[in-house]
Amino acid sequence: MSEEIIKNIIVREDEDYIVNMGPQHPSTHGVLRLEVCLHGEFVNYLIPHIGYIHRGIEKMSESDTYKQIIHLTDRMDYLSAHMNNEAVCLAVENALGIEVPERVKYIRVILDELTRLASHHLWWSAFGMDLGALTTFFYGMRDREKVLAIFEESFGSRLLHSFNIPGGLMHDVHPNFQKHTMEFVRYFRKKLPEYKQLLTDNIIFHNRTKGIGIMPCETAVAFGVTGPSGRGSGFACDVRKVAPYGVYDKIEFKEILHEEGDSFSRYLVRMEEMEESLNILEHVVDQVPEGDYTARMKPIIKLPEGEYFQRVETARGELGVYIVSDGKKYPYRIKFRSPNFSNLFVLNTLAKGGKIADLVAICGSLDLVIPDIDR
Amino acid sequence: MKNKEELIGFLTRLFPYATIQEGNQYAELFIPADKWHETAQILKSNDSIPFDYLISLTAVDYLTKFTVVYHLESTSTHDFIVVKTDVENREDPQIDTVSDIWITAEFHEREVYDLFGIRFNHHPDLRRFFMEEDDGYPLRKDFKDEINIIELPN
Amino acid sequence: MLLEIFSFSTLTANIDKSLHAWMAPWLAVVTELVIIGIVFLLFYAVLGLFLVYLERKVCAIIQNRIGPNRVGKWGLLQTVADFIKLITKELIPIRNADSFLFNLAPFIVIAASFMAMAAIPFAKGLHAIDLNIGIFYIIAVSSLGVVGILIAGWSSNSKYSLIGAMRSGAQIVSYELSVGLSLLAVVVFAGTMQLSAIVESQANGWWIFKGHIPALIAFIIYLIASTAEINRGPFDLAEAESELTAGFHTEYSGIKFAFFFLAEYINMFIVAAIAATMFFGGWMPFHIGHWDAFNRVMDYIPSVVWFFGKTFFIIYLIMWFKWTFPRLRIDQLLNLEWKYLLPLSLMNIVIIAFVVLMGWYFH
Amino acid sequence: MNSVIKYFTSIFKGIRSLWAGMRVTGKYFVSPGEIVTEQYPENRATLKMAEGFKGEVIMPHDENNQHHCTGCGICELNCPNGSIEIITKRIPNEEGKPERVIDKHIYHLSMCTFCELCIKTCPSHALAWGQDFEHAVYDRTKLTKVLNKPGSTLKKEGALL
Repeated sequence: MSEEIIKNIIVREDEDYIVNMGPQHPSTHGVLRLEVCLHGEFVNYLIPHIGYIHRGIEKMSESDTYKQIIHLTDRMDYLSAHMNNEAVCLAVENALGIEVPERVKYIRVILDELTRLASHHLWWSAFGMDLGALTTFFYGMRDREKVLAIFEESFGSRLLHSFNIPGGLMHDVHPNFQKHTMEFVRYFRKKLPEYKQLLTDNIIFHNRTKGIGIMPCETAVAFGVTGPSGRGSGFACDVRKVAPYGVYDKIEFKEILHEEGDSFSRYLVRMEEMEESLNILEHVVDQVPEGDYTARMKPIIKLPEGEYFQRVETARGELGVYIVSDGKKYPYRIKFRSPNFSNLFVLNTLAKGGKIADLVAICGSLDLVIPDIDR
Repeated sequence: MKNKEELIGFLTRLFPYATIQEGNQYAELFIPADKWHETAQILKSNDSIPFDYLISLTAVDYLTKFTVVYHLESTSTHDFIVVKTDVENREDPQIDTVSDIWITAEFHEREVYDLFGIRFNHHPDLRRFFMEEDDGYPLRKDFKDEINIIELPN
Repeated sequence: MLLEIFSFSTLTANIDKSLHAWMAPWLAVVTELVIIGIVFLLFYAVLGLFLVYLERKVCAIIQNRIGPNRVGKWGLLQTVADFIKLITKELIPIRNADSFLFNLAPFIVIAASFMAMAAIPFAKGLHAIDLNIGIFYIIAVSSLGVVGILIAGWSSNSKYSLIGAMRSGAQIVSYELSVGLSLLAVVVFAGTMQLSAIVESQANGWWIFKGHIPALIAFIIYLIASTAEINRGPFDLAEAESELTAGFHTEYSGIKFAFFFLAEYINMFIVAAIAATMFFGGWMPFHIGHWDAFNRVMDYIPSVVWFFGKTFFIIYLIMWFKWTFPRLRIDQLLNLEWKYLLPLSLMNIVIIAFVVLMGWYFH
Repeated sequence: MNSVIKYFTSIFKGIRSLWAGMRVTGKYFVSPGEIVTEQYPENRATLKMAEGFKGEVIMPHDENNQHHCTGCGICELNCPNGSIEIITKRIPNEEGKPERVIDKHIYHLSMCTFCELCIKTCPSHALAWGQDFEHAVYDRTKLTKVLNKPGSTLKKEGALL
């Protein structure tokens, strides 16, 4: 089986018509360079070149305390900053055996879903723009702005809010947090049908995405493609279901799965995930109990010797944090298994044989965030 | 999903040469480096718990040796194990690639090669990702770079 | 029937007469040509700047924004400022580019759009030249622009440019057919190719109403095909910025880029003006059959207003498309033309010929 | 015949889906609703940042030019980027013994990543967030700030800020 899946073999020839998409190119959404070999309009093969913004977060973390690592994780996948923070916090909390207060768990879930929504807003905006529908960009940004306003009110920053600390939250949320979240849910429920009319039902959009970049489930598993991109191929990889954390085991929600595995089903998964996030928010926002916003923690956190692995579901897939501790206040080794790193390399398999315009549609539907690839 | 004891029992039966630890979270499997490739094949293709999803592949530098760590999950049964192999030779570390078993390993291995300098035998395209060929291997513990790494007094 | 005070023919005739009074005939003709040239040049520049401004405002309103609002009242001078910026910018020379063709290409594009302007009747009697094959001339001339685009793409020695130019070539060559056939519909109705005569033929009702269903189909086909022909809206494959950065004008900078930009907007105006002339009666006011009182009131609105009103309505339609739809792929674009638009317009021509033969349209 | 019907229905379905999209944008064209963009320099007067907005780290001083910073250096230790430097001096107190007080609390805004650890860990709550966000300067050295005002002293009694 595996031989069939491996289509990643690249044969270079001297007369290849190579087009470099990136490091600065509108559709790569960052400093990613794709060496694309074209045959007319068709893509022969494609080699991703990464590392343009490699910052060595893993190396830096080896000389930072666990509290200080948090703010570095923000800068990996900046669109799911909260989930990245949460991964490290959960790893530390599990290692120390700390039970965080219920309030923290609920607020973390709300923030998870809000971050996911904001991230999917940006993805929707950018995906539409990749395909040439420029108005989607502004509609998506308009709605994302509402989420960011909630963030700004509670955490003081809009994108990189290092709001989690091991043991709980940095400080309590704003008193209006729940009210504004509810307002946003009501607002966005009204706006979601517009998304459907503008892009989801559009015939041009269907033509551009249906049957494009088909990724069978085996390919998704073999390449480790997780998150909405993997679930678009029917790969049930939602960490919230597989290995629940926080209060996700107490909440009822659907894991969105589509079997087709093309760009359109990846699109649909994200659209339905937005709806599901709204459902979760609606369900959870009133249940937040009163209480402390942090557990009692020692000022200097030292993990017991050993190895810890924590998985969380970010907006783009499974983030794994692997900590090796030697009992000091710094981790001996920390590794972030970033979802985008795995998601990127399936691109060659998907785009091969398609047109250059399909490459844009596939790249957009995988929803890559480049700093997460490089770390 | 099996519990940890069942899983360990299953793995012991499957790999008698392996050292199996309980680990503080997941079952941990130590495989000798020379047996790693065949073990990986069995892990992927056995019928009862096929570990077909390689979540993460990384290495740890213990100054005397490297340990390559694989986190594996079975998508059908959702069992999760950690597999480790030691690479003793620190001067010229080598280990067999598993990119023919889990394709995603191809890129994770390239990353590990880039950052640790562990060579993966039979890897289809072992080039450096982030750095030039003679830049050194930054995630090794003895890596020194006076210009770019500023040691903070702590 | 029309109020003569709004006719520009008296004005132009007077100018002509006074020039001839104290000049040799050849000198008078040359002077007239120069005047027309200058007037057109000014009109071209102002129109281009205004259309860019209009586009930015329209898309801003659609996107819940304000749009340009810093330079001048409501940002009216924004495009003027942009233009000043563009003419003062460095013209970056491209290594290994064919510099002669590289510099020539923007002029070909702009000349093609300039020539097409000559035949458009802007108002009653306001015509640079009233050719008896006016519509044929416009179709012929406006497709010259693709030569400039192909030259630009080839000569700039960039892979993106070349792909963009090739796409543009394939696109314009195929969409020419539908544009021609859908305009032919009106020619069949009116029985002439002279633009002024076509406008006159709509004195008692515009062709879009008089020709009912076949004319409506022809209009829709024309709108789609002409949008494709000017590389706009959902058909902007030649400069698809998410795939080809900027397509054929990737390597251009400064005023040479501005020429492409300007030509694109003027082409949009020309396309809209032709649609207005052929389907919506050009400068002809809105008349309904024998409602003389109503028609009389309509006549009081100057013909220039009618012409520009209709043109800008169609320009708005084209902008509306552009800011709503995703872009097509190149094979889908050609599919749309060869599998949908062309058969439909051919069928439509046959229907129209039949309708005209039987007289089943409003006279 | 079947394929002909399919051909025409596909055209009509396509046109209908396109019209649905155009209705959305058209609706916003005729009734723009709220304008979402900020008119930045003009709305400076009304632009009020949220209470906890992370603009920059400041050290609040009261009306007597007194602050709470004891110069213990915990913020310096906790800062992941080394953006805080504390320079202390020793001055004799009332009893004549030399006492460590803060001389300069240097804050490098250019290196700050707004992680809030200095503010969170300060035992005497001497630091806080400032709401100023207009940090653009022509000279990078201007981003290095001294947080304690000249001549300020330590406030020993009274409620914590």
